[in-house]
Amino acid sequence: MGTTSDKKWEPKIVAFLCNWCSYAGADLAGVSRFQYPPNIRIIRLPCSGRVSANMILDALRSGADGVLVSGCHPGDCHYISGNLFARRRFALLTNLLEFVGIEPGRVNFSWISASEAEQFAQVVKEVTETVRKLGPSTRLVKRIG
Amino acid sequence: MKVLKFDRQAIGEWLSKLAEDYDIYAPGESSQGTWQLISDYSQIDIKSGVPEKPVKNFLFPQPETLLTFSTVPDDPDAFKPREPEDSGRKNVIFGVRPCDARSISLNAMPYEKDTYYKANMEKNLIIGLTCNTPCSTCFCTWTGGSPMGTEGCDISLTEIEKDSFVARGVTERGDKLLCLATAASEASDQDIEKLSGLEKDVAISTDITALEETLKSKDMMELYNAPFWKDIAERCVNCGTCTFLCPTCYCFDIQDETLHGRGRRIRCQDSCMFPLFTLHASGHNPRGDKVQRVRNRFMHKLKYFPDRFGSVSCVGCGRCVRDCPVNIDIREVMRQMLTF
Amino acid sequence: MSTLNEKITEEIRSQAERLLSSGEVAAFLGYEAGSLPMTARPFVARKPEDVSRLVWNSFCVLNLSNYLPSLLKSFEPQRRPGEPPPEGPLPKVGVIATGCWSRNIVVQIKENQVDRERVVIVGIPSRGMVSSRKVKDLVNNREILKVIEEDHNLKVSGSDFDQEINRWDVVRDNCLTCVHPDPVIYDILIGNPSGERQVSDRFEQVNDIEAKTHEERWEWFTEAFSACVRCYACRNVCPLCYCPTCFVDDSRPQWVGKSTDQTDTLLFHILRAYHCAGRCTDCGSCESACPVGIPMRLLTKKLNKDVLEMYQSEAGMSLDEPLPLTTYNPADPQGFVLTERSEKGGGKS
Amino acid sequence: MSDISKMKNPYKPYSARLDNIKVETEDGNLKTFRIVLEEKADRDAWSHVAGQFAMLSIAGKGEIPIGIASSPTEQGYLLFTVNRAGVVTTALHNMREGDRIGVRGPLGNGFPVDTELKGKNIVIIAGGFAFTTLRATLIYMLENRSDYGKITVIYGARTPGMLLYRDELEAWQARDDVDIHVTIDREAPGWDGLVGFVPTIAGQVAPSPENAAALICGPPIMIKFTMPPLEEIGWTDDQVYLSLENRMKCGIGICGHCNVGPVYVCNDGPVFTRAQVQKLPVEY
Repeated sequence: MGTTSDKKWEPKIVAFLCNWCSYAGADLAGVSRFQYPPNIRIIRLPCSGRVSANMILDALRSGADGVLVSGCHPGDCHYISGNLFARRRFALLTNLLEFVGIEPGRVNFSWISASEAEQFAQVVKEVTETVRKLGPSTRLVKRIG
Repeated sequence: MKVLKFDRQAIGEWLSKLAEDYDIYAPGESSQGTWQLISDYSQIDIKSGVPEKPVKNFLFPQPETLLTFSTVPDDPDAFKPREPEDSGRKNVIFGVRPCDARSISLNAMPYEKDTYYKANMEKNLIIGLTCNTPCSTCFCTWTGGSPMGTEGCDISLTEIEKDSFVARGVTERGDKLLCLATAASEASDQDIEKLSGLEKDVAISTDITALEETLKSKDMMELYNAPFWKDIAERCVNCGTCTFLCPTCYCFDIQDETLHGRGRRIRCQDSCMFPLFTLHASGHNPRGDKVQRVRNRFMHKLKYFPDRFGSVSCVGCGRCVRDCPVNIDIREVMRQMLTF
Repeated sequence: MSTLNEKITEEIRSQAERLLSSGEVAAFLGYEAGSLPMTARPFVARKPEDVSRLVWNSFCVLNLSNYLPSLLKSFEPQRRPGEPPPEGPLPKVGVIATGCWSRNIVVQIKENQVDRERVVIVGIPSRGMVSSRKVKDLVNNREILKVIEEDHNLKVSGSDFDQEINRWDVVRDNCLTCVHPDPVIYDILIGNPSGERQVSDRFEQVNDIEAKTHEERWEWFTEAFSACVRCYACRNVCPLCYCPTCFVDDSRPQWVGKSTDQTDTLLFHILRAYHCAGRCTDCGSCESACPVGIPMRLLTKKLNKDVLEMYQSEAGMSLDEPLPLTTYNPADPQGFVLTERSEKGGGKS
Repeated sequence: MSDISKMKNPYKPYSARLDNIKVETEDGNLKTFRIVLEEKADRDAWSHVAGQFAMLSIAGKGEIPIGIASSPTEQGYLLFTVNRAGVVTTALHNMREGDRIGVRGPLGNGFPVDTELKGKNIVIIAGGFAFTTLRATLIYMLENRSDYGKITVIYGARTPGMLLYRDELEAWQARDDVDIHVTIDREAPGWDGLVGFVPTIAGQVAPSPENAAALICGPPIMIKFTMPPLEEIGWTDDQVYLSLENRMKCGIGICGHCNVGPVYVCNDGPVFTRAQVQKLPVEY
């Protein structure tokens, strides 16, 4: 993720996807050849309930321009309620981050099922465009030397 | 050594002159006495007593880069450490109280072989400011200092009457700085008399004498096993307020940080109050209990350090007394150790 | 005429003496006088003769429940991890609790850090604690040598000044906006409950920041937190922080760096506050303990506001209600989720 | 003020390459790393005493203090036997031959092999993976065999597969100028050597304290139980040398992490006589 001044800047987005729905949705998007921007780097987790604030902030700290967290639709969680617990945590986190001045749109959440390939492509497009408009992330990015 | 007399304006002119070659830091008017890069004398707050943060932050910059290296695997010099380049810019630290100034030379003893500390000593010139009215939490005289002390300073400034200062050159490089003070005049005999009058008058009343000698004469293990540590430690919350604000707490941590092909090895202040300080990789912790850590901090300052280096590792600035969230008062600890 | 606090002090002493001499409790957690004006020290009385050291005043700013889990543990026989707790009743501990402190004890009970059976709670309806920082500001940071506390005034004096300050002008911000001054659980109550307080806008400080643009908020955040020395006093005086290994001490992975680098410091404060979400009672210990005056309480207050608005919950108000982040409601607001944008509902501030 | 430009930066490691990596134990948690300093000038300048340690430095991960397992008489390379435990040791275990690391040292005092120990009968008692600096010591003594009297080694591990330096142990056992007792904790198939804990074997072998010194390294519990049988036959605390371990950062007596009361393990140690250790708080 080195900063390259000579090349045109492209947003880098870290996507935390749950194994059972959103990751499968991303997979289906690929198989179905839905075009979406190549700006996301996917990290697969068992459940959106596994995504902690530490991980999201670590992505920002390491220079990610945006973060997408995506899980199953409420009610469809493979572990019955993982995403319902997570939903409360995410709501509080996103509000807190905006409260300290992180731009709205840096950290995003979505519910995408295994069959929603088109929606997945759509969300990635939307997030990429939002982050592109925001420009490179500077807040909470660790700088050394 | 030079002895000059300044009024406010002359100091202002002098500092403006110095600012051409140095970055000048002083307790800031707008920041409740924390150190600020200043460009104008009017920004300086010399009334507020001991500044909130100790002068050690200039000698142990936070963080201090020890080494840098590349982490790009293709780079033939990958992971080969280099020393960081020095900008060459020097600082003048203005308004350092005698306690803080003294901490610089006390800390220099364990840092004898440390090139970074030595370089920082050369990089920072200290303009001291003596204390005409010590605070109630001050006890520098207990620990071998004095409100009028000059140890660790390059120049020592004393306000002999309102807005009128006498500056004494303490070191050669201090004298060189004073040579740039064109608006100042030679101090008269009268001024010097006033100065020595203050040296006699300004005092901190105490019944504590020979703290160092008495502590050194005590048996180390007897003090270590004293029962009072448990009472002192009971309310301690094991935060690092005392250690981070203490001018003579000099312990540090070394950390590696890497990002995007670049890496650095830094050191940062660390606190023996934290369990992590002594934790082994095996999980064993030689100072796993709060009372052990509290005892270690005081024993280090008041017994181990004087036994090794001759002085107690405390300058009596009173910051820990003032800012400890649970009011652990090192003066009481000293009394307990002295009478044990 | 004795002041209210003197009367409360008397009452605390007699209750503590009764509890200790009857053997009902093995220790009594309270406050004793400090060595400087405007300080009070957490103190554990273990013998009936210790109780004369107990005091109560407006400078008892640290939340005593912070000491409860470790104090209780100190009376348990040592055992290895996984070993069952010993049979039979264990010694009890008496503790003073105001409104917020008692709510923290409730949180601790719910999080299995404190056994309700082992604490004797001496409740005291809080009149608000004083911020020594505010007092110092009011006297232009001159050195304060003596403070005499009356019921509604503080008589503050230094070497060259005497000043009388209205107590309410220097009460801490969290106490000014507190609506639950009375203990929610107690075994003994000292004084009379004052009932729910009416506060015009308890989240005023939070609202002021929310009203800013994100650029302004970032500027405020970085500026206000820049003096942090990473001493972790805010964490260590917090009764919610009892993890054996804090996230800042994790090495694999290392979530935050250890120096006072801006990013690492800010991450520490964001995550520390976030870990208190739904559990914080706004007791103000963190802010009172901070040696450099960082307003970290505003972060937890923001979370408290959101928890109240979105989940209608306030930490530690009852032993029956689950903590808000340990439960969910299928109809929780989710307007912040991209794929649910069309829906109505909260989630955005 | 001394001229800094003439001072040596004590925090800058020598660059080195991993020359050879050998898995020592059956659980794979102990490996011996043979390293070679990259610069000839550094190789020439290097000189250590058995019992000293060095900070192994992996840029990006950090530094760890590790006892030097090679004897000063083994020229051209250094050996370090490392147990995988934390961040840096794990990173080291994941490295390959040819990779670059750093070495800072030698640090600490080492065993007094050229002073107090000279001319004495030597008893080396080691348990588990604490044999490393004692290997260095033993090899040094065997190279200078005439400087010492009778040499007895008692070395124990949990199982045969957990013994370090097995090839060398066999070679030493074949020599007649050193008395080697290798033991494992419990009977194991294929093992026909001694069985029993190190303290028990030490009691049975019972070397005479007459003009002798014992060098003991091992887990604290082993040291604790080894002392009584030795004391029974007249050993005193000032004849017994121990090597302490603590968390370290700087390795040169400044940073404060490794102190045991007034002493710094890194600079005043790591080797202390038991008599010295007895006068210190138990903070190790």
